[in-house]
Amino acid sequence: MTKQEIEKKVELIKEISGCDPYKCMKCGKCSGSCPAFNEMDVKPHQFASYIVNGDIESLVSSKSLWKCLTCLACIERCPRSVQPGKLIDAARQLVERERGGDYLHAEDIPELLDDDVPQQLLVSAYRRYRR
Amino acid sequence: MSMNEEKTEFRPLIVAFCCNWCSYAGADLAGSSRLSYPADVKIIRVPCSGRVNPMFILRAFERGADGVIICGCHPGDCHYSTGNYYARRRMTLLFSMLDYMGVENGRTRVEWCSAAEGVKFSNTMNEFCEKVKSLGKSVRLGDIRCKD
Amino acid sequence: MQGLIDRLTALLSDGTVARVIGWKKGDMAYNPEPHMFETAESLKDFVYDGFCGANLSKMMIEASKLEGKTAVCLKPCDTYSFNQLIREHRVVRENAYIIGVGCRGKLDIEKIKKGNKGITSISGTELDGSDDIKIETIYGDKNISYKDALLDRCHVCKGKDHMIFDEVWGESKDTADQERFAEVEKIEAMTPEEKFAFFRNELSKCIRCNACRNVCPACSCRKCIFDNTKFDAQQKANVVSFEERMFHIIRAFHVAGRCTDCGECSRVCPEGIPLHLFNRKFIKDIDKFYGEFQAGKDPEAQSPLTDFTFEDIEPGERG
Amino acid sequence: MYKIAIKDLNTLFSKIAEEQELILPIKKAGQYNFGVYEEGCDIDGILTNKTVKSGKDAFFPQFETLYNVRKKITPADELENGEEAANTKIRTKLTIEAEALKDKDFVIFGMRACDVKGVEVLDQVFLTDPVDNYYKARREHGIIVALACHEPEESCFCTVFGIDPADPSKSKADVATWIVGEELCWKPITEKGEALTKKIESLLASADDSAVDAEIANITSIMDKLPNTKLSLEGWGKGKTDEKFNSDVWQKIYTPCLGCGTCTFVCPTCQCYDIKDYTTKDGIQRYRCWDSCMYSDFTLMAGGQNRTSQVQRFRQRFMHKLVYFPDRYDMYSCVGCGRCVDKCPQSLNIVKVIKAFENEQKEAGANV
Amino acid sequence: MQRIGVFVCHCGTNIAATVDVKKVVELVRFEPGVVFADDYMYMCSEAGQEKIIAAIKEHDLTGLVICSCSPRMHEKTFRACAEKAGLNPYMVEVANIREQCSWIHKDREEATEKAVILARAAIAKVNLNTPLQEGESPVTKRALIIGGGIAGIQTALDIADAGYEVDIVEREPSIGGRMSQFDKTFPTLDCASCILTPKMVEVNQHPNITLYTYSEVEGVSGYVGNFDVKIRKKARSVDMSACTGCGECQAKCPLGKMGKIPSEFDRGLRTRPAIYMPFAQAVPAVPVIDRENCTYFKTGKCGVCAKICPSKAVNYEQEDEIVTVKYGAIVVATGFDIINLDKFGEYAYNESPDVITSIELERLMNASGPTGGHLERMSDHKQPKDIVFIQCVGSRCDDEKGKPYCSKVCCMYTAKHAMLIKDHWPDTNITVFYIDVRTPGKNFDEFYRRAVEQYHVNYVKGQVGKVIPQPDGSLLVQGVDLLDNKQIMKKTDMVVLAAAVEPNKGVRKIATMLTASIDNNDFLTEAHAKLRPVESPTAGIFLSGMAQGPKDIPETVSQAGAAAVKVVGLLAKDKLKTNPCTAKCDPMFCNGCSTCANVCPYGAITYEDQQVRGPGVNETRRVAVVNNALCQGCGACTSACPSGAMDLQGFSNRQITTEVDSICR
Repeated sequence: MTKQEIEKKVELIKEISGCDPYKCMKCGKCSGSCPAFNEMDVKPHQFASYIVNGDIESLVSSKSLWKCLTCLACIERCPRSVQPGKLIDAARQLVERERGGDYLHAEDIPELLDDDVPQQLLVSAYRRYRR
Repeated sequence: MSMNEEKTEFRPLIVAFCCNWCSYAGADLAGSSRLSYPADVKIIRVPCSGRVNPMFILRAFERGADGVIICGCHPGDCHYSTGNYYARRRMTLLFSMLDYMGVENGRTRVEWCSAAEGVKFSNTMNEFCEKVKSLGKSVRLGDIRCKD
Repeated sequence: MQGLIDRLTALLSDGTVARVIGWKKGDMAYNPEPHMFETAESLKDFVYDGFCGANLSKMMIEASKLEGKTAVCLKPCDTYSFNQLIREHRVVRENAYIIGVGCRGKLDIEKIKKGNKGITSISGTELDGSDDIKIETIYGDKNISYKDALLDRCHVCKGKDHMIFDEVWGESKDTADQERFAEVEKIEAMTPEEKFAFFRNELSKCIRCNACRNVCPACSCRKCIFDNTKFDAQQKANVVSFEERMFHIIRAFHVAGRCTDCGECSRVCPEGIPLHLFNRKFIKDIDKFYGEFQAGKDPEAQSPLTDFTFEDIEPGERG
Repeated sequence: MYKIAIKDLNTLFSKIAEEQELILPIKKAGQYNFGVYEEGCDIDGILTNKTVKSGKDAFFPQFETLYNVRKKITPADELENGEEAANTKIRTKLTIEAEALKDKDFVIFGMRACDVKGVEVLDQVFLTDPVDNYYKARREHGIIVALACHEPEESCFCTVFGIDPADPSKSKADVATWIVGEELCWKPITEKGEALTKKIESLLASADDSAVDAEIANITSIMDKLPNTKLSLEGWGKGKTDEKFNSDVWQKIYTPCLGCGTCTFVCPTCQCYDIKDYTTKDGIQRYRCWDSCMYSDFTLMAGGQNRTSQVQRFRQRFMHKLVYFPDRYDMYSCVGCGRCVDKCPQSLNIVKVIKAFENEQKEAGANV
Repeated sequence: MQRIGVFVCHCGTNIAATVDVKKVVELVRFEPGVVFADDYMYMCSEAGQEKIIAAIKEHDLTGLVICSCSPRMHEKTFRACAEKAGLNPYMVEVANIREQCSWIHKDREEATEKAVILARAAIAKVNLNTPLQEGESPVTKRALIIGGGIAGIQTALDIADAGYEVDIVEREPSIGGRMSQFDKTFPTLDCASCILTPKMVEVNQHPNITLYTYSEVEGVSGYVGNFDVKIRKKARSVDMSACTGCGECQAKCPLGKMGKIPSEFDRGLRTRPAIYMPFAQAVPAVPVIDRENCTYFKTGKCGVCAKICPSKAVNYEQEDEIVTVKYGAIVVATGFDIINLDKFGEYAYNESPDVITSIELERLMNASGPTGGHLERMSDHKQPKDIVFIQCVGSRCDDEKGKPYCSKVCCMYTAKHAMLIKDHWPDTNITVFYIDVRTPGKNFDEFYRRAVEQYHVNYVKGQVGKVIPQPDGSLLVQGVDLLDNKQIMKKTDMVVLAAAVEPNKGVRKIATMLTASIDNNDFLTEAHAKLRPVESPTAGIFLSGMAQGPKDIPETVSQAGAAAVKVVGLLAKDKLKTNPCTAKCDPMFCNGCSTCANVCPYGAITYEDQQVRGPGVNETRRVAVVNNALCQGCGACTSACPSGAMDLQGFSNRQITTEVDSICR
């Protein structure tokens, strides 16, 4: 990715999430709260740094992207309003948008129902991407 | 236009209101550091940017000024704690109104400049002069009676 | 209307109020005048119809100084002005008995007169009147819709609720059907040259009669700065280019954050200058820069120009 | 009597404007006001609509410079001895440059009979001793082309003052005109009028004097139907000072008055002015501008006089028009143009004042 | 008309090199009002000043314009010079033709032209100058300290020792404040009581100090040097002069045994009777009756305390008393509290009694505390074997739950707590979850390192996300170790929360009464963050302790001393000179609309009904009045005033417009 592309993506993530990753003070309360912590390769407290450093590629290709349960614990508890849950969700949307019109269809869902994918993700994703 | 420029270079008339505690001192520092800026800038000392009544600014334009700049302490550093905050709101609204009436944006400016920022003061004045110069003589707010 | 007159008569008779500020029947179909009624008997001339556009709140400044309470008829939008006057300690709340009179929008006689010369009578303008008003002139009769003859300000009505009142008489209607800031936005979108030409064209008509200032409830200064010989701003001349602009900018600035957008300035201008465009620009800017603010909604609220936050935008970053 | 097609008026105007300044009603930002004719100015509807201000500015402008004062300093090298160099008194001289008087003819088109009568009122003030030179010069050079009122409005009441809006040739105008169908009839009255007519003769066709009879009759009948033309002036005029001045009616009716100058500035006869100084770039400009007796600082003196309350100011204006002026010049200084009736922000006006006194009298009579 | 003398300085070649001084003299000579113009090599020199004085006398000058260096440099000099010659010092204006002209312009013609313009502006201004007199106001030689914590105590002692009378107003029944609740202090581990109690006693016995405990400030009027303060002395129900402090009443109060009234001093960790002293060493050692809870006051029955009091000091009839006292200066030392933790549900503070705040821990470790200094869990009174400390609870938090600032003291007291616990019970396992450890203070980092190196306290870089009370009575702590990048699930016996500090709730009311400004977090604002850190922008109001911002005890004590010196400096004056360049209201034009008062940073504008007489006016109405002692001359009111009634002396509307006019000529 060129520098401009990265910048554009960073801006997009900020815009979608409404969060400012620069506000992160690396306290770790998000990771301390995260029920999916052990499943993740990139940990919640690292999301902000990945975005600040422009390493969007690693973030979107990480396992964490799909491991986040969207349980909102980190969003609720983050003392700096960085809210990693929103950041990672924004990154997910970024990926979804890049796939073009290839959104989730209701009929595809049964196929996706395996044990690895948390149900909450499916429900929330379905709600969001169907339209 | 280009022919006129060759004959006599246009010299704008610029009135600067500087607060006594920060910007006026900043201007003094620019002076003692020999940082030059055009002589077109004439400074009026006021105790605080909050003292600048919008009428002074309009008066300057009425009397033939081509640009008006207000300098005060940085927000948070006002000698009187809050004067520049009020000034900031007043000037934002006033300048917006002048813009709305078709007076070029570049003729008005507010700059926060501390007593230590001689360089900034001089740079600001140079920039502002250039800008006003590029806009030419102010014809939209002057009073006909003040024309030479 | 008779109900209102009866109520006012009762208030005067039982001593609740010593006088009534309302409108007195005019000598033509459309020119009632603001009036102070002192006796129950004089109320026979009281009128309240579509032409009672005048904002009576300012008359309470003088009435506040009089002995006893004064009943004052205020339309919903006038109550904003009254609140603002309370905030500025210009009226005494306790000395006023506010009758919140209903309003379905007020009429612009200039609009009606356009193409209707020699008017002898106009009917159907009462609060409970019809959707059409009937105009009789010596040159012929005509019906026009009430809505089409509304004052411009009524198209951006602030709402049908009275902000302050002791009792309400009659029903009000929110007549807003236009964007409040549409006109301002139209000008904002112009080039500097067009803006300048627009205002120059309008303001060059100004005759410096001061009607806009003298009618304005926010211009309640005992002595205006433009009449103040000590300030060097005193000028009576409507002279050339600058003068009238200085006057109007400063006037708008002095009422910024206090102007309730009652529209009286534009209504009274003999030259039909849309003076509200200045005030509304300030209101729009204040809303945009410092959060929505409606002067006169809450008499306790701090005016945006006597307030600040640390994060206010910089004058150069207005966007 | 001449005539010209109304559609050709623009040609007429530019022809007149070729040789002299032409002032006429112009439509600008939705309003009709007298202004200087320029190619392309909007003259749509100017024949039938009342202007906001009267044409009085043409002779007595709202703002005019009287003279300029400048300071001259003798350069040091022109001095005879060095000692004088520091003496500011010796080296400073004040010069006064009076503003030039009007010295070119101009035409004012479209005044109505009431407006012309207004000029007559001004003449009383400015042309009697002491004569106002600035006014006199304008008056001498101005050529008034008056227009009969095609569509009088309900606020009109000029007939009350003996003015005939149907026939401007009875007024002090130089040329009288009428709208007759699609044509404008043109009748020079004075020598000045004849001279002007001569200059534009090529554009005019001749017409019979009787061409305007129908128009005159029509206007007269309309005037008859208008509500305010029945107004009675009984009780006003010469010698009524004490009676009217001390009446308590003023107190009853003045309250809505805002003290603005609208009535004054739209009035064809108000002639009060203020003289002020303005510091210009290199001197002082003395100018005069209209003033209004409704203003709180009108003729304000250091001690707080003259009139300290709005009721006094309000009384002054109407007393002046209806009592003091007749006392002094034997004519009312109201011409019934109705502009104040149209424009007062509070719907207060001279007609209401006259009616209020009439009612008072009736009630007093009933009580006796 | 003024008679103005213009003096143009060469400043050696500083000015004369680029500005044609002679030409300036020649050109300004003809300005209106100028009767004399001259130049000199060094105007500020002795000889230059002599020249000015001579000219004033010879030409009978009424105003001076000095064209020289910046007025910030020599305005005072020339004003003094004018005064020497009998001219009012405020009739002098300086045109800055050095810093703002000769030094920045190279072209001689250009610089000369500008110098003339600047001189003209100054001349035009002097034409409108009026003689101004410095005002004087007397000083009441008595200070008021609001708050009787360590900050207030220290300030009071320092002022009293300097020989001035001081009153302390304390809301609680005893002075001592937060510090009296503490066990030990960092980094020296002194016993807090041992160093505080003597000071409390000293205050009580000091001849210059009067204590108003169980009292509150009700209202403040006046201005610097002359405050009138209304103090409400709440009814104690015990006669202060009769009570011997024997404590009988406390012991016999039936409510004491019922254990229903939580002790405020012990943060609810134990209970107290209805008649009580907050703690044993209370000063004054006189109990109060808590009328809300007292059976006698609720039902009219009981009266035990009155019956058993050996000195008959209990008086149920006592009423609140309001006294008004005059002061010259006021110090705000209202201290702090910790934030409410209701919004931090994840830490289970409200769910488990074993999750406690640090102040509660202080009480638990204090020998005079509820457990006699024995650390135990409040649930089962067992000694905890494993303790988790969580830092930054509500501090550095940018949402509405907490506070955006660092509370500053937590890192140090947590290290202190950890070490004290380890000292007493070395086998206790201690984990501290931190974001950053901040130790900028003398011996601070050494102190913290000792906790790690000597006591092996386990510091974990990371935060706790959740504390889950377990059925077995233990607490499950879910946190993260950021350095290991591992999530931690840990069972512990006790969790201690380092809750953020915040200004005492009452400060907002007090600041309003004093017109002292407070910031977004309710901390009092200082007059200048760097140069006037212990003064409020409102003259005569001083700041001490946590009320101004988070700080530890040594800092508080040094600020207290600094505030005391400022107060003493003020009280040492018999009269205060007031700046004559103050705002002035012309009642003829004033509407009484309050706009000016709304923008005045000093509360210098009040309103009163005045009789206004003038041409055609004679009425009584509300107009603005400027208090010259408070007004600092910023002029904010003058630009806010719509009618132009408010004007600033020395920088009046006309003076500034005339400067504008002459510059634009």
